[in-house]
Amino acid sequence: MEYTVGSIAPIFLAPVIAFVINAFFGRKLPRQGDWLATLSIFISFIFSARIFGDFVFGKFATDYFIHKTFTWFDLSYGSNIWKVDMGVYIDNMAAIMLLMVSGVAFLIHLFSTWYMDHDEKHGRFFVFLPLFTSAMLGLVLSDNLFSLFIFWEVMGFCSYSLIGIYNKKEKAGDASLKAFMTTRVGDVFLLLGMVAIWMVIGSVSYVDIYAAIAEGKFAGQTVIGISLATFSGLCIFLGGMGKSAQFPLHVWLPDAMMGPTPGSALIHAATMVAAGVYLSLRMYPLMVLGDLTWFIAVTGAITAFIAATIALVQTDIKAVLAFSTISQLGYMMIGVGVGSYNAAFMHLITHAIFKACLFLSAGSVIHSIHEQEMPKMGGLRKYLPYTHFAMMCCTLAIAGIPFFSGFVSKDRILGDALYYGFMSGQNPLLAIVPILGFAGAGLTAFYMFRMMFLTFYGENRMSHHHDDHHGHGHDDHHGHEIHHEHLSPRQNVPLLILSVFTLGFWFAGTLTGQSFGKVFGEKTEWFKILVEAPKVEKFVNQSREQFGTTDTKPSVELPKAIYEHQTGYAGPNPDDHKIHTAHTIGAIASIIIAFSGVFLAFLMYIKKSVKPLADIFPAYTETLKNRYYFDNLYVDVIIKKGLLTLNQALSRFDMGVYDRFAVDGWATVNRWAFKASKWFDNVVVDAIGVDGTGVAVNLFNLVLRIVQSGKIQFYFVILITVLASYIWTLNI
Amino acid sequence: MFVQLLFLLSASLTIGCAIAVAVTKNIMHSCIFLLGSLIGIAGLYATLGADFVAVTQIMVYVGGIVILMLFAVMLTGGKDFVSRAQNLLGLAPSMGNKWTYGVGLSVGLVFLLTNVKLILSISEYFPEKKFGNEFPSTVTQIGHLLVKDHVLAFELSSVLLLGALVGAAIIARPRKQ
Amino acid sequence: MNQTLVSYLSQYEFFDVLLSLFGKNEGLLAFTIYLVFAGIIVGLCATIGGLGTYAERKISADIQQRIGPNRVGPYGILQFLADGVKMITKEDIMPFTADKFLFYLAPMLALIGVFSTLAVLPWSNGFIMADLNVGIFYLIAISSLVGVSVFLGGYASNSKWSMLGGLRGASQIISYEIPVTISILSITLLAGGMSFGTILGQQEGAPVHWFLFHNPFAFIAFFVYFVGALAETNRAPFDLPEAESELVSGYHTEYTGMRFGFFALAEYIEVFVVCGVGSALFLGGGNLPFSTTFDIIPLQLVQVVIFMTKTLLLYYVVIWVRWTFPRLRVDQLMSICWKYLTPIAIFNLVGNAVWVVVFHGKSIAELLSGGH
Amino acid sequence: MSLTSYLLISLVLFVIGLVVMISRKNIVAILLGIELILNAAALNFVAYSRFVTNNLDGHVFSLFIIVVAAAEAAVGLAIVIRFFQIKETIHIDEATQLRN
Repeated sequence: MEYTVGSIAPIFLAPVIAFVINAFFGRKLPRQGDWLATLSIFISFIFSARIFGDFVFGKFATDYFIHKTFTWFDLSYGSNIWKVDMGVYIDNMAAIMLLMVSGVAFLIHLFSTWYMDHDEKHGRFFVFLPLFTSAMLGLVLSDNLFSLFIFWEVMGFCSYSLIGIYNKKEKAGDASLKAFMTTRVGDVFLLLGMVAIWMVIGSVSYVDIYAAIAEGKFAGQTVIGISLATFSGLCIFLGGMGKSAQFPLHVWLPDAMMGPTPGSALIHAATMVAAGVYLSLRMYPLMVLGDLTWFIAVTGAITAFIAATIALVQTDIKAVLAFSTISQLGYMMIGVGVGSYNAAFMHLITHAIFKACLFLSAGSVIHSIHEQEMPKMGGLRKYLPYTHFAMMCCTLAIAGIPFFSGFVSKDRILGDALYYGFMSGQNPLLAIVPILGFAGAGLTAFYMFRMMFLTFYGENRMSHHHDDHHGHGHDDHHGHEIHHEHLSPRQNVPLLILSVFTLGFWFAGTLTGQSFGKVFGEKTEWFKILVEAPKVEKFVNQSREQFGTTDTKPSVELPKAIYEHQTGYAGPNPDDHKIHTAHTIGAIASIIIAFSGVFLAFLMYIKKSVKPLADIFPAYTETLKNRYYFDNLYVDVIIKKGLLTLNQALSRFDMGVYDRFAVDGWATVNRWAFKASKWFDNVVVDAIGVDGTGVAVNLFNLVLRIVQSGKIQFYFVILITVLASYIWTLNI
Repeated sequence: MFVQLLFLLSASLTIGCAIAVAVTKNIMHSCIFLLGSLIGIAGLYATLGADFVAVTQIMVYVGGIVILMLFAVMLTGGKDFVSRAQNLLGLAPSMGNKWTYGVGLSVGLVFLLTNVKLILSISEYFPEKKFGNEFPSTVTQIGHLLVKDHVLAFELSSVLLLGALVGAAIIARPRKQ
Repeated sequence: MNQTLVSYLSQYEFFDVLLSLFGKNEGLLAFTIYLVFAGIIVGLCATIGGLGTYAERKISADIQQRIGPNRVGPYGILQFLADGVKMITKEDIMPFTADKFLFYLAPMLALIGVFSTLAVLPWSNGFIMADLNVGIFYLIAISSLVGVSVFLGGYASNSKWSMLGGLRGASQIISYEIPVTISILSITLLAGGMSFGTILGQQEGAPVHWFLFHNPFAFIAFFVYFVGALAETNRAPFDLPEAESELVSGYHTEYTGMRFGFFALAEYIEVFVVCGVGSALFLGGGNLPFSTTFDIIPLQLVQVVIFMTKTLLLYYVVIWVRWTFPRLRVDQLMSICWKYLTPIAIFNLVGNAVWVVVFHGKSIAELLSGGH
Repeated sequence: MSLTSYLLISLVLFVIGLVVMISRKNIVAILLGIELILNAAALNFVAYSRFVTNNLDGHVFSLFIIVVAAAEAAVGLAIVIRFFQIKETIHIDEATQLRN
């Protein structure tokens, strides 16, 4: 195809250029350069849309991919290959991801120009936002783990900067450090996994890893007693866990809301957390080879459930959304774990869109009333109609109400999980995965609607409260200051655009996630057709294409992947019937669970006929409010008890053993040595050596004083005389 | 014929002015005689077909070094600047006296004799060959040699010149006491 | 290889006639030809130098709305002859404490330095005494004798005004040699040679082929050259060494009679030479504005006329500048040289080098016409 | 007009330079002597290049000698001027600061 550097590079480079310009000249630009950042993301969006259009609308077949490399540096010597290639790898998944990231990021930028207006950190915010986006786009474009890791770390840095952007607030600084440090735990493991892979196959390119898996290069290799595939897969998944805030490394994500809300939207929706899931999907063949899928599924299930329970009692609107993000990421991991590759990726996309919309809506609410505690809101429906509409669409989507995107994707994951847990003949203990998944789905519907009801329905509680514990300190601007919301291209049009895409049929073509209720033809099921787990066999003996060369692969239709409508799995499956049953049960169950969750929320917060949770389970609520004491666990137990004790033990060892025996003993030895050397110095060196030399020099001095007269011309004479005598005596 | 004439003129100019440099008591005049001697050497270069070297000689010495010398003489005109005695062996504090001239001449004579011997023996090792009279266009060839064979020396000399420039400026700049 | 006047003339038939006249003695003939032409050129230049003083007076009078010399000859044109006679007949005074040797030597050196440059001045394609390989380089080198002569003149007079003028003059001349030389070096770079034959050969034909219009850097180089040359010849507004109002007359305060005349003559001829070099390097010299396939003596004379026209136009500009701009201060003079002209000249040199590499030495006109 | 004649000229020049260097007590005069010696050496190079090797390496060498002489003169004269600022004389035998 006609893809050259010029048509791919701007996706990544345009935001980078915007970052550089804003970083150095941002203050001199009008509006501190926010328009530049937004424009750059729009350029990325245009180029991404072109690639997306080519990949989706029939130009390429399902298993088509673009892979172009260039040598970054080459330290090979002799037969030792030590060379790092960088490159671009775009397949269907990356094409969809690019469009999602750039589109969502563009809308977030657009919204931010309104949200951050007149903020003191306006300029700085628009320095890091495009860098963040470019790092994510680069991560999606990269063809190997090495460059992925680079962008991964750039994103870590950007999230650190964005979370701690209000650097005058101590909590913001703490939260940014926490996010940075927690994700660093995962990053160390990711690096370890990369090194393990490099050791075996000498490359970290996706294509090489797939080919190595297909050729069986991993077989029989072990690292510290564990099979290499398991080790490297586990390490890489741990990296993904850190970035995607999986249990138990989820503690940073709720605190990440200390930053401005659009920044949170970018972190929670499109970029940072998606990277972990994206990495897990990319390395899916390795996970399968390493037999890690059950671990991933269980991790995801625990995360999904625990985060959902915590979200039940949060009162901060952004905290609810943060925990819902963790919970939804758990669902994605379940999808990866139970082999529902397509659905997991679909959930990544749908979640990115509705979660971005939710966060932006929350930002709109917070910015309008300068308040983010839900008990002090209520009845905002009248003031913020557009925000309400957008947020309602997204809530319906995340709660899993039919016809909305969340239902489409989550239901497919849950259906596959049901099959995985009960019917596929796995370890019966793995039934915990669908159980926790369904429970979490119900809780999701409940807490999301709780949030909606507390925020937008009921009476306006703002003027009754004079609680000044919240952070913004705008107590004197209460309800009467809220202006009715108007349709504005920067405030709510982004929300409305995003809410359009919360409808399910954009992604599935059917109204439900499964094959029931088809409304459009097979063409609209593009997502299911295009995305599939990488088939490692096709990567064997792939030739590399140098960057800058035009595409040599034929653009004719390659044979399409077999898509079986009933299962969602590629390829024929002997358990079709069971899977079909599981999906039917799953769909019905999730609909019932979702509606009952919504109904319960309605009873509790609108009708008030059921007492709130805190009255029913006071102790448990306290636990939930403290987020299962995870933060306390990390700080009090691991750091204070564990690390401090270790430190004290080490210091005792240092003082007692090293100091007493080694240092003091060495001093005694030195004292003796000093006495010996003093005698030697006085007698031998000083008397004989130094004084003797002096006497000898004095003797020579008598001669040299005559020669070394300090008169240059005398030296000339000597020089010439000696030269002449040489010539005479050597007789040349 | 021209070349012989030029050789004779240049050689006599060179040697004559050099002797004048040695015997003149006035340092200013010495500088001017040095100028004459250097121009004579440029003429000798011209007789050897080295037109570029000859012109460079004039350029550097006449346009640069001799004027620099004259400036230095002007700037260092202290109490013993002008010699009062103009005859060779008279009293001249800084320009040498009969003792120094005696030593200098004797050493010079020794060296002269030594080198005459040397030249005689060298001419056996390097017998004079008969070549064409002129190099065609030395400018182009010297340019090629400078950037090909002798490029390292060329670059080093540029560094040397820069260092000398900066060093001279720093050494000679007026300082507050 | 070096082309000389003799080797040029030897292609004509009358050369053989002359040769037989001299009894087949080529050396003698060549010597005679050189002698004759040297006499012609020196006489011509002396006349030009003399006329220069007249022109200067007339033009300055014009600028200052006076009449100027108008008594001797028609329009006072013979004024310079009268001045010359006056100078020769004046008493030759030497200060008692002057350094006699250097006092005599200085005007001679000035004249030697200036007249030596005439050997390579290209009056036309053929009428050039010796088209040396190192032509322009030789011209720069030998004209630096003038700096020495100014210095010596100042020193030898044993007068404070002369001394200051000499010091100023010498430092000014060696300072301004740098931008001038670098500007000329850029043209050498474009022409690919130092001989005037090479440089003029590249500028044949229409004025768009002049090096002035070769590229923007060469265009700037011309002005750097011209300003630097003004300073090098101690012309206003750079006439610090002989500033009448402060130093009486600078380094030639103590000179009278013909010795003063030598200095004045040297200065005027040097201005002429500098203008000639400017016209040869940048303005195409004596090249006809069209290309010819044949070469005859009258055509050479036409070339001489063209060359003289260009040179005298520049000469006029020099005089014009003198009577238009006020004199600079000493520190301004040095800062103009070292802080402005030299960096600009170096920038031009680099720019020219880059131009030669990038466009393979083609001029703008060649690039526009897409060709060769 | 042979190699020997050039060598003799350069030898005489060298010896005169030597005499100047030894007999003069003025530092500038000594520098004059050094210039003469350097020129004698450069002349030798060009003469050998003309009469023995017939290539232009000798020319290049003498060019480098001229360059080095220029640098030497600049630095040397700067030192002389500095010396004069300190000692108020340029008598060579006054340069005795290192002797004590």
